[in-house]
Amino acid sequence: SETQECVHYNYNPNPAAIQENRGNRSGIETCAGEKDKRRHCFATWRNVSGTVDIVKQGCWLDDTNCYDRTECVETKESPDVFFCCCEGNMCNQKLFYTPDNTQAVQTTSNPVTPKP
Amino acid sequence: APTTRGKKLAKNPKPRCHRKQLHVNFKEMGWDDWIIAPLEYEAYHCDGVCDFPIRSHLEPTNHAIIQTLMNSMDPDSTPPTCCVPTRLSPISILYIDSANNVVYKQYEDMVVESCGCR
Amino acid sequence: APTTRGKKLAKNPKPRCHRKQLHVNFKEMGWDDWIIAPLEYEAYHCDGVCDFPIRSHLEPTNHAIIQTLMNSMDPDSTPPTCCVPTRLSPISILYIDSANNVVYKQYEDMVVESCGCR
Amino acid sequence: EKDASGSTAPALPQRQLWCYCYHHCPEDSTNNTCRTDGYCFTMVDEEEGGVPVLTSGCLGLVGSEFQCRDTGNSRLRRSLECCTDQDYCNKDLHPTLPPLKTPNYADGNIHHM
Repeated sequence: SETQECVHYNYNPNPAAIQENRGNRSGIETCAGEKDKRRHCFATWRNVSGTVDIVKQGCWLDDTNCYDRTECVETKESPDVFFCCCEGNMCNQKLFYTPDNTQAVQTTSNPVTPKP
Repeated sequence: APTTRGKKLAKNPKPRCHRKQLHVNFKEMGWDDWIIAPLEYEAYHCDGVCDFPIRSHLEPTNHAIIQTLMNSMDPDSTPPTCCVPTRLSPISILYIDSANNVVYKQYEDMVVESCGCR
Repeated sequence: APTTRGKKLAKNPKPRCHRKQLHVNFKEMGWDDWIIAPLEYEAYHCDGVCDFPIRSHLEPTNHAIIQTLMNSMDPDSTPPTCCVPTRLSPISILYIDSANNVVYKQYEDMVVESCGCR
Repeated sequence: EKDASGSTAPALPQRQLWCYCYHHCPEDSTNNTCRTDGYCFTMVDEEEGGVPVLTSGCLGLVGSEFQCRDTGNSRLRRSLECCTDQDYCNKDLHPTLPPLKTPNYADGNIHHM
């Protein structure tokens, strides 16, 4: 499915940025890219003692690792920084964490917290 | 009658300038300590001979045409032109910078889209 | 202690990517029947190896840098990048066209101004 | 490079930096110097014969993340260091060759003839 738009989020704790009203920004990003290229959405987050802090969400350029993924799923086992990418408008709204060796898929509108 | 130079008749074993696969694995390069994604991608590369006449899809410059002609006149004094990328495209990379920030960047000219003789 | 690599110490006989002379003689090419002037000019060409690290004056693309790194990891699987013209300039040519008119034209990309690894 | 991160990307060196250059300097270089929008470097590498050789010069900003990090898996031993804090900063760089990689004997069974 064609990707034109993605959730956009950029966590920016920098005090100066907050002052200049460039703190955390969220919205919808329209994906640009060359015509014969596929486009994707991505999300990246950290797990800080059990709670999930989204760091960035947005558009991602043509990448075979993201082909035909309708859901945004991180499959690596406990990475320092979680990452997922997918295809389809706003597919980076819901995030999933399903380490390779487990089958369970937990979905939530907020980023998933790894199963205890 | 002149033979049409089909693939099997070609005296020149090396194929003409074209795009070939080049799989880049950042993990094998030891860069998975700073690159979050992607850990691998298809970059392609260009390989093959540039002989006379240089076909239009290889987009030769005037200089490349002149050099190819001179190479065909005297290969010892003038080298052939070289098969190189003529069009490239960017990829997205997410990485951790020296201040431990997560940074998204579009890196230009990372994937070969087409090759030519220059 | 490591030796500082002077020319005579260099084991690598082939010099690195640089611009070399290439004198073009239209008369020898048999073109003096249509080209009035110039009958010869200095076109230069690029020659030499592109090895790691690719210096800034060779203006490598990101792809060229990645390919060079992969070549240094496994020269058999990945070829080195190639030394090719990165900047070219035009020359003026006066010639007689098929209708026997004298024509002045600026031919683009006829002289190599600088070389790089691509 | 389009940096659409919006996060505080590290200060990129914008000015032109002078570097000390030894071996394969630009053709228009004067008294072993070169200039770049990126980084100075010094590298020690081991040629085919095993003799360590020192070279230095200028690296452009494009691709400096890749070249300055280098890869630890090159076939020939080498060590490259970059700097950008001041002109000619690569004069103070003294990289040393990494230790020889001991070949790993994958085949654990020792065959007694």
